[in-house]
Amino acid sequence: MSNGKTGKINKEKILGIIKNQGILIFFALLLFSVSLVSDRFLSARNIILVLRQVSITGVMACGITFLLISGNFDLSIGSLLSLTTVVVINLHDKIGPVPAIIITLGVGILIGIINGTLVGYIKLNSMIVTLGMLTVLQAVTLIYTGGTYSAISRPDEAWFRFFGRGYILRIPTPVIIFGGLVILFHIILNKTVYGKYLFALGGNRTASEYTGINESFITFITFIVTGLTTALAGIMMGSRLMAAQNYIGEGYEFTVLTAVVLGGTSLFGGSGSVIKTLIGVLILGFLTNAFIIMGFPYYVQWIVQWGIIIGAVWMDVASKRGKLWA
Amino acid sequence: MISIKKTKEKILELKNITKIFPGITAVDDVTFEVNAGEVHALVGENGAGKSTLMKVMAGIHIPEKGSISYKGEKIKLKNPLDAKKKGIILIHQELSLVPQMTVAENILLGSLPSKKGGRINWKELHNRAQEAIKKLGCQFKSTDLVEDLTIAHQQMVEIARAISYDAKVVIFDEPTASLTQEEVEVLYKNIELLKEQGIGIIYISHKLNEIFEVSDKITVLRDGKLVDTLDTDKTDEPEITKKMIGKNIEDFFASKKISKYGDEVIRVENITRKDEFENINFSIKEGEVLGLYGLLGAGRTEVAETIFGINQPDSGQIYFKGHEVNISSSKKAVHLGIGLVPESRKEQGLVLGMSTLENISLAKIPYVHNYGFIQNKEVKEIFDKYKDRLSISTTGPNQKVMNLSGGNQQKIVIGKWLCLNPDLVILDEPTRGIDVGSKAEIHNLIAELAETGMAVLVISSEIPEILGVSHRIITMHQGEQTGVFTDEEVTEDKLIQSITSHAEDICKV
Amino acid sequence: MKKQITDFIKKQSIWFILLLSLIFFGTMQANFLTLRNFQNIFLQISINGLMAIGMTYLMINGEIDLSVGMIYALCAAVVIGFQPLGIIPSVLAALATGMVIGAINGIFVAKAEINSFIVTLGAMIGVRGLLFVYTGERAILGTDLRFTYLASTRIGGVFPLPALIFLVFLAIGEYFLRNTSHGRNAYAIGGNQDAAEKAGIAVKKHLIINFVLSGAMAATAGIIAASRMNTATPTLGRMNHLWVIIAVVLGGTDLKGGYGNLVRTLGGIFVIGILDNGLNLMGVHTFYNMLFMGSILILVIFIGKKFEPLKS
Amino acid sequence: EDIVIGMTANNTGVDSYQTLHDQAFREKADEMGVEYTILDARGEPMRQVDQIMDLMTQDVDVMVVWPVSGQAIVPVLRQVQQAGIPVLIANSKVDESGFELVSGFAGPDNITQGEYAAQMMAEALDGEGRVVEIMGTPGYITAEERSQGFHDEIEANYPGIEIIETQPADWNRERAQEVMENYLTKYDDGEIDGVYVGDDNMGVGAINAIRSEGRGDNLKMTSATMFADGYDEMQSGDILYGTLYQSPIDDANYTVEIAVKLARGEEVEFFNYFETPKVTDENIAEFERPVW
Ligand SMILES: Nc1ncnc2c1ncn2[C@@H]1O[C@H](COP(=O)(O)OP(=O)(O)OP(=O)(O)O)[C@@H](O)[C@H]1O
Ligand SMILES: Nc1ncnc2c1ncn2[C@@H]1O[C@H](COP(=O)(O)OP(=O)(O)OP(=O)(O)O)[C@@H](O)[C@H]1O
Ligand SMILES: [Mg+2]
Ligand SMILES: [Mg+2]
Repeated sequence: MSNGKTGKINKEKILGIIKNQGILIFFALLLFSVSLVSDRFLSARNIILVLRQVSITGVMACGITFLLISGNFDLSIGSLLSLTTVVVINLHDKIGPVPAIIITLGVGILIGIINGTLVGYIKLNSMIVTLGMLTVLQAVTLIYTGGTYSAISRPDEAWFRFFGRGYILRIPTPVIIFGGLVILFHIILNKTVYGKYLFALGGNRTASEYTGINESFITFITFIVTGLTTALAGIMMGSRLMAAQNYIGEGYEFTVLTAVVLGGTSLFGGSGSVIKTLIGVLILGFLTNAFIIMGFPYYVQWIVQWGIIIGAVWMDVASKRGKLWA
Repeated sequence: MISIKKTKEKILELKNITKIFPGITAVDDVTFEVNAGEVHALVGENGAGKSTLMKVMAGIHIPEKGSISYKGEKIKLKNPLDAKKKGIILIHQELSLVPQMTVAENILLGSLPSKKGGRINWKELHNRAQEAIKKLGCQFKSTDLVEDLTIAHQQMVEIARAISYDAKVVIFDEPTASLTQEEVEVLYKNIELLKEQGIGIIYISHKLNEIFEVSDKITVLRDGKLVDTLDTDKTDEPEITKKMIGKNIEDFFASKKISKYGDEVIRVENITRKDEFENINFSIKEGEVLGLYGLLGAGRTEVAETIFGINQPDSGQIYFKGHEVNISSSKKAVHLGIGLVPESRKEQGLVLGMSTLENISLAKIPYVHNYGFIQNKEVKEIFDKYKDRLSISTTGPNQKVMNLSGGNQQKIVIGKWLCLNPDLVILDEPTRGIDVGSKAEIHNLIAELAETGMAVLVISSEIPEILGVSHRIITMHQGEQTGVFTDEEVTEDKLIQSITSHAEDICKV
Repeated sequence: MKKQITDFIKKQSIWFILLLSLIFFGTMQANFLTLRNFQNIFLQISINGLMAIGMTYLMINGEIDLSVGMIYALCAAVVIGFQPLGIIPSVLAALATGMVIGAINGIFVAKAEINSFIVTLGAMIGVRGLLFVYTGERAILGTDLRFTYLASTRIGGVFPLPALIFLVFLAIGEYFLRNTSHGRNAYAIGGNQDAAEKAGIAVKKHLIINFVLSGAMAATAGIIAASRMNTATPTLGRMNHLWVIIAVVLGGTDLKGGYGNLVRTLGGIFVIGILDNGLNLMGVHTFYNMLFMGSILILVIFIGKKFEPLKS
Repeated sequence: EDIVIGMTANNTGVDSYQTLHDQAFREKADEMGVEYTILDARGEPMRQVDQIMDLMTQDVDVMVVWPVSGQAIVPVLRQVQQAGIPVLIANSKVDESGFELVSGFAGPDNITQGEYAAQMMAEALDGEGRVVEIMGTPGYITAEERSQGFHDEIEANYPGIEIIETQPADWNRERAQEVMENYLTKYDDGEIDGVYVGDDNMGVGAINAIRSEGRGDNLKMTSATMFADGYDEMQSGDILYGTLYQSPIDDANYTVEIAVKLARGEEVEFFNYFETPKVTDENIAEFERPVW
């Protein structure tokens, strides 16, 4: 093989990588530039810290990745996070941790069933249904607690703290849960029939139906998956705080969506990846962390975050398109 | 009033045009011209670059190389508006209408007449639209919503758009793909009308008989390159075909073999869906090809979709392999052993963003999984097998289907069902928009399927096709079954009569 | 015929709901059907209503603007902050602010072809940052009391001026939608962007204009809010985008684009305004109030779906 | 004759304090035999303005407003005044320009609370040290005042103490925990000495972070309002040096009493602060564990 030829192949390969991994490069640049400013930034301790901080968002993002790939949408996850956190904390002392966890997961499934029925079977627009659910679930949470705080009475003795504060082999449990979920979801998405169906559904709903895929059922199931991951996040949140505020999840829907979309999952379905979602989640996490380390006022963070969201997505679409402007 | 120009003035000339897409040179150094009052046909296999060349002409694509001259003067077309201003109108392969808007607004889309102060001049809008509609002899009104029109009528709207505009060149990109014979006649008349007005016309079609009927000149493209430009009356179908695909082609319909029929696979009795079709009866045996012929809108697709479980019949029974079945979903149909190659490849048949392998195996994977996990090895074997069997030309299992030519896309859809080895395959317009070569292959395939003992239902609006592939033909008209013909007794005339005896014209001229 | 009836019901369902709520609150609450209360309602709906005008245009285009609430808040701050320069200059500054942010949104949506959900989600966060930078995290009090007349003036002593501004803008907006190329092109772009482009409509320019319009409407809403409060507060506008979207959707505008009009958006705005006002008058506990509003939204689209004409 | 109180609250349900305030308000009003319409502005200033107008339509006898923004309600209060309805401002103050429009204020003094927290911080650190701050939702008057009181007091009286960082955590325990974690990463042991939090709820989040980093030995915290978790924390640990006892029930009872007086046309003081005493290890035994 001549040198010239390998050179060319390499160049093409590199271009191809840049095209598909725009977001990864963006992430690397971010890490690099902040690490120039602060040597603490890339310390093992800080990395573990950020990983732990993002794990709740990350767990939710896994479910939302599935949902977005299948061409649906969920704005109610923030409220559901509030509800499940409140439920698990509230029930912990009353009926014990295990039943509390089971019921909490049950709540996640139930809300998934409701959303899934409305969107999958009754075919209502998922954005509007879940916009309605956002308000409804927040109201349910408030009605359930009467608007007061819930807390676990002896936080230091409860083993329940394990999910949010514990360690496995010196790695925080939430990080393990999040990591495990990323691997699990990545495998499901890429190796199973269900995963393939998600792509098919998001790619072309009609064609999926004409292929004998039970479109309603897959949508239904996927909302349940989202409900479950959100409930799991609620359990982690409860365990991390050992207490619950009624509005604890407020705004999470947008954080999660931002992360998933930063990772390059299409808002219209048909494409996406759990690994890239992981990167999107990490970008947001490291960004917040970097801001505080660099001592920016919080509102400057918001302005920069604006730039980052647009910049990252722009980089992604522009690299696919081959030019900056369409 | 209309001066018929005898000396043909050159309106538009494309010189040495090259258009490159990432990874493919879609048009390669092509020179092409259009003369006033002349129909210039453009032919070539799927993916030969016909549409791309036309999009260059209409200002949608900007060529990498080459020049365009308009009435002898070099011009640059930077966007569709530039081309429109020059009177170059492209009627797309895929209809480009806004379904929610009225016929009039669609006709004058992008240049709605307005009074001073920006207010739309509705009167003028409707007058101009109505005038165009009237010229075409269509029955719909300028105030109708496009979404309420049939496909044929929608296409008329596109033609009306070209007429209403001061067109100099009108490009028809596969205008007849979803038109019936009669509508095609109407179209021809309209083309004649345009010709008389001294408009230059470019006509793209895969149906060579049409090409020979309407065109004055034929240009053949292959793999983006110009093969030849010939005068229509100095050539014939075999020659053009040969130039298109680079080799001789046997008569496509010769492959029909009467095989031995086996047991009955499906029998439908009096199935009815309100407002769609009524009392449909037929049965198909193993090894038999049943043709279903009718006009667009006859309800054939609805019958097919009902058998496939997309919709449920209001009344009537379906027996599958001797048992009465209730096919409540497409999933159930697939379980029973029914496959449907739908009429709209892109919307209903394929997930365009997915790879060839993924598309071909999409229906199969629920049958070969291992605890939900896809068996990659088996799937790859399936892919290889059907790629060979259907001679699908693709760069590999990972190629996105959106990058395949229409014929190969259609084969992927067929392959999706074949790998399930179904008892009944329904093909709805299996060769729509597909070039002659691929068409012949698909016809051969249909015969092969029957030979292996499958029952096949073919829906087609093309008489030669339906005659060529079917062992038996039933006809439908406005939701009613109007005839059953065996292979021996059927003739073209009988078919036409059966579907037109009570048909009113769609668009009278 | 049946299709026409169901079509009619679906298209006009918002008015039935409006009527129902009027009857309900009218019988439940003595103070509901009073002139005073309707003055309140008209005043209250005008802010979300103005934003809904821009949002309707964008949703007809098939786009969305999540940043309206924050643009509204920032413009309210700007109009107060610039008050020392005089009322007219401050109003112009606020309008300019809204239009510039709208233009930024529009440019990224139209020219960079980034999905509007993401572009305006980013703006929603970023503009909030600008708001905090501008206000220095504190509320700024207006100095010129004349500015409050804008909101407190009643035309003919009866009709609140902000509501009049809203209704006039709505009427103009509807007129444009129905009768100008720009308006008709909005439907064309939302219905089939590809076709619109091929027909030579300047889609990019059109989209940018509508985002600017949305920004300008949000700015107008902000000016009115500022006039009602005579204050720039950094906590303004956090939920408005959701209510505006809900109102527009209730009015039957399709999120996918191509359908909708401002008259029905007015219906949606009224329903939201009347429910909120009625529930307030009844003193319904805030938790149940939220539950009610969320359920109504789901119920209404459920009913809309039920009456959806069958696909031909 | 029947008295009707119209109330528009700041954001019921967002924390236990506000919720209990709401409950206590209703109970007290029931107990005193007066009627009430209680609305909730959910933290939106414009919504509160609307609600004040709705309450005017109801012809209530007295209006109680817990301002979302002390400035934004001033113009509408002018209308209320013209309508002749007395207004009592509850819990957070109205802007000074609105003083002439209202009949009084009842509630805690958030600025003083910030000052108290500063004084306790100075005690805890012996007047010497670097302090980081975690505040409530920015833009809200309570958060702003508690922060402002703290800053002013430190600047005026404790030159040895330096406030090096301020970040908001929106009254949210999870966010407070995150912010604290990031502070701890940024500043090594010994680089910060004190943490000031807007309330105990955020404080407990921050303490979670401090504990899990094992940095409890060299950090002292003061807070501006006590919650149940803070009470437990103060008894069991020694990071939380001092907080303030502020009872929503006292707050609400007091407010209702004054509102009823106003409705009856009785004279009331303009400022009706109720006490929010300092709580430290030394005097915690004197207080009951809060139910909020
Ligand atoms: N926008 C595009 N981007 C990339 N490749 C394209 C694009 N448009 C067309 N192509 C490719 O260019 C080639 C020519 O396509 P074109 O649509 O012109 O073929 P055609 O002759 O019209 O075929 P058909 O008969 O199927 O319509 C094909 O290989 C096609 O995949
Ligand atoms: N893709 C489409 N979009 C809109 N209308 C359609 C479409 N396909 C068919 N129609 C219209 O729907 C009605 C029923 O058509 P149907 O599909 O049953 O006809 P068909 O006999 O199957 O014709 P064909 O298969 O040739 O399209 C007709 O009025 C037809 O014009
Ligand atoms: Mg083509
Ligand atoms: Mg059909």
